Amino acid sequence: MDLSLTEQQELLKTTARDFMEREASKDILLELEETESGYSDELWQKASDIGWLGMLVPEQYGGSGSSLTDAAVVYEQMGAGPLSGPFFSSGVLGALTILEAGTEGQRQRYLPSIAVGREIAALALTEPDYGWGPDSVSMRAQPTDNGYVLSGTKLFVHDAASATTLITAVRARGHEGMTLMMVDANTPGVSTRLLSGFMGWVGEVTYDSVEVSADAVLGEPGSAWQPLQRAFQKAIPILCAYQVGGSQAVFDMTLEYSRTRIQFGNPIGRFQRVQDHIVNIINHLDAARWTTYEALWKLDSDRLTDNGVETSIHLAKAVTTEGYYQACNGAHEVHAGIGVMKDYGLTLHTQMSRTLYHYLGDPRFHRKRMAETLDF
Amino acid sequence: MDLSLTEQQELLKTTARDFMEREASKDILLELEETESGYSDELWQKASDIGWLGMLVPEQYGGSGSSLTDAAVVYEQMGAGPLSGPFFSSGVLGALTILEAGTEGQRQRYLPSIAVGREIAALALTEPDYGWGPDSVSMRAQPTDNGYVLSGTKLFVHDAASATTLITAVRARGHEGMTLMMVDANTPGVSTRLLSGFMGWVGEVTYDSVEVSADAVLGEPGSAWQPLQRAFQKAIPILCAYQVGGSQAVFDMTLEYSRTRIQFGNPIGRFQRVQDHIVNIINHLDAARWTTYEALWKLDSDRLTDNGVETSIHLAKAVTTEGYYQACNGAHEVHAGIGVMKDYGLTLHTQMSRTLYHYLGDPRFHRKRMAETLDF
Amino acid sequence: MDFEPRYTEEQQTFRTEVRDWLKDNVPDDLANPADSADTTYDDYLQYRALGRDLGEKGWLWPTAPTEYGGGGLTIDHAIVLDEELDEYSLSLPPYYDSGGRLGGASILVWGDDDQKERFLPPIFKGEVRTWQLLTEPNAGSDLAGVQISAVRDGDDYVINGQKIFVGSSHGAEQYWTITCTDPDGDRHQNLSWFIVPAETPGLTVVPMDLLIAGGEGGAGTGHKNTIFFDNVRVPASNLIGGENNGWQVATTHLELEHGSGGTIRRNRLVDRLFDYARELKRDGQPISKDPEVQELLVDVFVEAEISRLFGLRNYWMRHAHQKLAHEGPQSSYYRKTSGLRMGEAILKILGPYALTDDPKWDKSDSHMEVFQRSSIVALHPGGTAEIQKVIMSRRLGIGRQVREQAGRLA
Amino acid sequence: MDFEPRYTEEQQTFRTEVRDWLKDNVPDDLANPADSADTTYDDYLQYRALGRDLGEKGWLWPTAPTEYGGGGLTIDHAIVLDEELDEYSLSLPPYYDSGGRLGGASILVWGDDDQKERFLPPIFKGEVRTWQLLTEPNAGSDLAGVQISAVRDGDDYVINGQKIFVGSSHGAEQYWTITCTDPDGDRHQNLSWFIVPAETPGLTVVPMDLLIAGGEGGAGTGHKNTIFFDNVRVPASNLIGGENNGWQVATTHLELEHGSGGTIRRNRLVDRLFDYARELKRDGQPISKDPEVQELLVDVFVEAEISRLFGLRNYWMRHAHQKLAHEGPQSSYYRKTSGLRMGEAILKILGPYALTDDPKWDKSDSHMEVFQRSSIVALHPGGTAEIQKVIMSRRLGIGRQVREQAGRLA
Repeated sequence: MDLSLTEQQELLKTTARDFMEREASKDILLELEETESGYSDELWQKASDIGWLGMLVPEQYGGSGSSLTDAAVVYEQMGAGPLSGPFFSSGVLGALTILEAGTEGQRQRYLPSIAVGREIAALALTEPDYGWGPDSVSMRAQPTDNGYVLSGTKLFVHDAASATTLITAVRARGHEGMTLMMVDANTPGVSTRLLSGFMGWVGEVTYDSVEVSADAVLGEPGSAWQPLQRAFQKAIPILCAYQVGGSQAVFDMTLEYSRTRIQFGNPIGRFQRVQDHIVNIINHLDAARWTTYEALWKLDSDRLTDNGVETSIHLAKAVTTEGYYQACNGAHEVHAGIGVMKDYGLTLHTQMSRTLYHYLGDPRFHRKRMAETLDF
Repeated sequence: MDLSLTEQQELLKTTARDFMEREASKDILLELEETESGYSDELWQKASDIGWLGMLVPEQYGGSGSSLTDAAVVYEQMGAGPLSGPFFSSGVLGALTILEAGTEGQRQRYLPSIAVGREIAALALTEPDYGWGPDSVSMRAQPTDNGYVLSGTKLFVHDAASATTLITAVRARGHEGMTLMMVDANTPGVSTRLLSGFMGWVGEVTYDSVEVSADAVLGEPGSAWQPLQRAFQKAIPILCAYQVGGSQAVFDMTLEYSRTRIQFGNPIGRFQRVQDHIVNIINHLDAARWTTYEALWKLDSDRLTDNGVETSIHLAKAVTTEGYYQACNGAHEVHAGIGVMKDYGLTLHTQMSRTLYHYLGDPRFHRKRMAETLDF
Repeated sequence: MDFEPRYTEEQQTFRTEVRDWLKDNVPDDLANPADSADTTYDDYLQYRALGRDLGEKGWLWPTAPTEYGGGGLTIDHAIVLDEELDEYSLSLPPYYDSGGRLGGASILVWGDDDQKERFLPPIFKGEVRTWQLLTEPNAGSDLAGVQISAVRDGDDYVINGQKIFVGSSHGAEQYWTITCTDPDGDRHQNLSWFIVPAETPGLTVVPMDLLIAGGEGGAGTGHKNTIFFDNVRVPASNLIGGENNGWQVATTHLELEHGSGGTIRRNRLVDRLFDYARELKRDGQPISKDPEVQELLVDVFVEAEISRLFGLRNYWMRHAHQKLAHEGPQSSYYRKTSGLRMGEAILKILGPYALTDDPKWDKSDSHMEVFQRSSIVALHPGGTAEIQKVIMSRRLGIGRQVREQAGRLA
Repeated sequence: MDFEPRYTEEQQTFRTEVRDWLKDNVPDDLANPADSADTTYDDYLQYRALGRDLGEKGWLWPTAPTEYGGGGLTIDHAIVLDEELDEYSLSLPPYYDSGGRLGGASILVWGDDDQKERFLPPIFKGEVRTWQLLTEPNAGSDLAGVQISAVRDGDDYVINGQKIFVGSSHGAEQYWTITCTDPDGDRHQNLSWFIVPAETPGLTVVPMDLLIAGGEGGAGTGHKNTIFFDNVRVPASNLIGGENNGWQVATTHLELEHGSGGTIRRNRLVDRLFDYARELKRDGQPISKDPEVQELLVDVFVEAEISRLFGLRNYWMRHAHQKLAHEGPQSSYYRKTSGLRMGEAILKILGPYALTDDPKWDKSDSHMEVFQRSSIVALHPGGTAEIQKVIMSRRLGIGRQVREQAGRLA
């Protein structure tokens, strides 16, 4: 038993933290919040240069083939920002989906570009009848002589606006299962639109008789659901780590505020009610951290056949998502007025915790899956 | 709008409070806790003498025909004890069931005796497959030449051991609906047994080929469900008032303890964490009080046809039951060690809050009913 | 007990009069956006005009004394007005005027005769809009720690410092503010309240960039502002309640702010949510048919009912002159914290639809998205949720033999 | 990271040895009732004998130093012992001996050489059972406020006063107790710890009538007692850690009591609950098939997993000599409060079956009914849930620049 990070992971962590401090300070993130994509070309390039987009891409496709835990250590630091931009969408979910579902040729076609940030993939799965289960996809692909025609709407697609390739989930006629299509974002008939509201960089994609060739199908038509689930299994704990990092940052800023804010002649952290909020935050944070890293450990130690790994992943997702949400709420209770001032920085996390709340399944979704894996 | 009690109700309240102080002090209740019935003959007689068992019995059957709110005012004081014994079972639920479901002859036969405490009725409805819905009753009554034969088990029957008459819910052959049978507790084949555990005066009743005559049927065979629901509607808010009284007593003792218990050189109530528990208790208490009295007001002002009355009753039951339970938990947190010493008196409430938790439907049951009445 | 208002024939006649008047006088095109910061200046002017018209009839502050421009009406008439205005989603006043609501009531208790005559009629007739200025960067929960200084100079006081979280959009005509008149004085013995005309030289109003300004519904609050005082000179006759007596005045102000006013309204957002849940489909059927969603909807309903009953009780207690103790802050605390839980429930119920006000997809006229933000922001104004518990604890006498008394109301 | 113990070949050999020994030495008929107060005296004697046998092999306190009668084994060996004993639902020691667990560890840090030689071997070999005596009627959460007095008289101390919530059933051979040796001294500077032999004249043990005695599982605690001290004379050589230095000693004692020890065990009650839910029928089908019950079962599972991971982390941190801060009291706090929530969930899941231990109807060997009571009682021993938050706050440095350090462990 050893719950510490390896030396290599400690190094990754320090490097990531330094990068964040230097390139993605609060002021930069507040500026990026106003952009359509959530990143600047400069930032994207620098992050690509240090290999953040290729961590989960195997070496033969130009990445570094790191373990999931390695990647999680980095994403935890990114979440502390919280760093916006399609890092997770492309470098984790996109890469893993292509890796799991694509043919060798498709891997070679897409992964090297994704690993260096030249192409950006985003998964367009959810629709107005929103959900993450096997029945959530109903958009149809109509076969033509040399390909397919896609029509329909994808809703609440993360990083839709910055993607160069939209991995689009459809029902291809003649195939019962789900099909994934690699759709170039510039294809005529594809249009993306950012959704306004208390969420960041989530969009609508409409497909108006979009023609794609037959080789746009990722893997085989009708058979994408299983590989996509494998990609989800690996991607989810990394998203969890991102939320752990966010919760840690929220904890840190709240702890610091409890020491420096004086009311009634005392640092407010001397008041038990304030303490209780912070105690709740760290309980959420630590629960999120250890459920996440246990799931990562199970995945990295190849316990994929173990039924427990699925439960662990659902557990981690439910706990971290709830935890980040509640950590932000608790932080707002402690900060009161100053916490809702945008330039303070807390609301970056508050919005991010909401943005990610339903992504890849909300806590209720994963709790229901747990009821299945626990075999009640 | 007037949310105060009438003068008459204030008088009822004072009288009830005085009676409780005089006849059902904590020491007496601690003794009664060890008995099979929860009451002494002397106490029962005195309570009968001041009319507590006949409040809901109309004057023509020897009662006082009080309003439900009047009765609730008294039951609130009883709950403050908490006074044990089959008062509610017989004087409220039993009396109302006979009133709603019985023939004129049956009313005349039973209500006068119940009103003066000479007979004690208890409702034997729930079975090992526990529930309070229309499908919960499966025990069968087999018709004979001049009556029925009953066989089966009723479980978690409140005040079964003290009842002289068990109002037994059965399925009579040939009738799809539910039938209620007035079964004398001394009938051969009837046996009652107290269940041990963290509950008070809840028992098992077994019917071993029990023969009853045809006129044991309360009202008409197969048609008891609707009148029983009407009885429930009226009885539930009174049970709620009893729980409000219990919550009030728990609040009072906890508040007092917060003033007199000194730790770290201060009354413990000066610590915010202790305050928060007490604030939670009074929030539960006040929520319970006002949902209960609004339901009573709707019932007493003949809003029975109003759909809102049902919602109100379910709301009150869910809120008061949860409230009493949480009030006790909060009180235990404040009292720590002394609270679990039996002679202190808090555990009388803790056990009662558990005993009543599922009675006439637990909070989940009533929340589900609300989803129906609110027409989602 | 009687949980409903009962109306006399005279009151029903009054209702008809009100209804007819509102029909004629409430502009048809008056927008009422979910986020009050979206109210345009034109609409604001219409709201102000409506307020003045109501004020002229004595309906703006119906129970305030007629001698100071109020309506002098009974509480039952006020309920009728409230109910009828609610049909238009309006309240009294129909625009943010917290200094009017709380300042007016405080001046009624603490002002001298001259001050009542000078300041109350413009407030009660809707001629001036008054903002309250309480919070400072270093004085939030700890209001008694305000540092903005007011120094006597001849017949004037000179005020310097800063107030934050003030007011709304489109300005006001005067400010109602608490200051420190004796920096070395004992706590609670060194504060004073002033009415400050907005056109006084030395005042600078700067909008704040917040997650959202509003909270807790009611009259639209627009955005919030920082107000800087740079040698702002105010006549001493504008000091209300006497020098260094400001904490006494504050108890009246805060008593009302902390929820003791009560309300007979229910939360309209609940109905909007129920409608949304009946409309939005998942797996092809309305989400309201999903038993788990129903559980969440019932949770929301239960808490909204408790909130309603606390508000109703306080409304009755105040108007029946019952002695208030913990009830005001209890209602405020419950509304704030159940609002936060309701926000979470809505997020679970509606999924990401709760987070967007995209006109194509959102079916709630932005109300859900706004509530996701406002339920956070609403935790703090008028005393944080924690402060409400502090006051409740004192009023209940938790840990102390003597219960603190509620603030004095007129 | 590695979340599982890894065993060397040597350790696996040790496991075989332990397994064989336990098979031969754990009596077949040893009862392990849900409520430990139901343990008979005969069974108690068997538990004591097993303890002595384990002690002889150095397995009772496996990581304690051999020079004082401990096993001198590595943590990995201790894990093996723990896992194998768990198969018999046993722990180390197999009977309640809180003064041994905490007192022994404290004496190891604070005792002088002579005291270590006198007191530790009997503890570590299982020859004596030691109860801890901390709480008094006026000193619960505020342990530093104990009033029982110990007055120096020649070579002895004379102790007078009362301790409550002590020990278990069937007595003990010695007591480990904190006293006040300077009533006028400064707080935290006036306390002293003693080992008091149980046969000393002047001691009276009276059982307490409680909702239930136990809590938090672990070795059976039996009933609790009040112990009266009437001029109890103890040699000064039994004073551990020096006169008036008792608060320092207490920090070691309390550090362990507050959960810093960690555990690699999971909560068996969860499995019992799941089994019960799969067995109990409602409307003709197992209640575990009801989606709402499933939600509640998942709630229980999630919290049990978090508890398990906190215990595992602390176990690792302690044995890997990581610097502990908030982790001990966090684990304790979480276990206590999630226990209370778990009790509520069970009540909802099982209905009234959760409340009865009636042998005909209860299918959990009383475990559910016992837990309904013990989850309340478990909130308080070893520091209430509130006290855990007090310590967490200090260790995290909430509201203070300097973080309080954890107590010193050997």
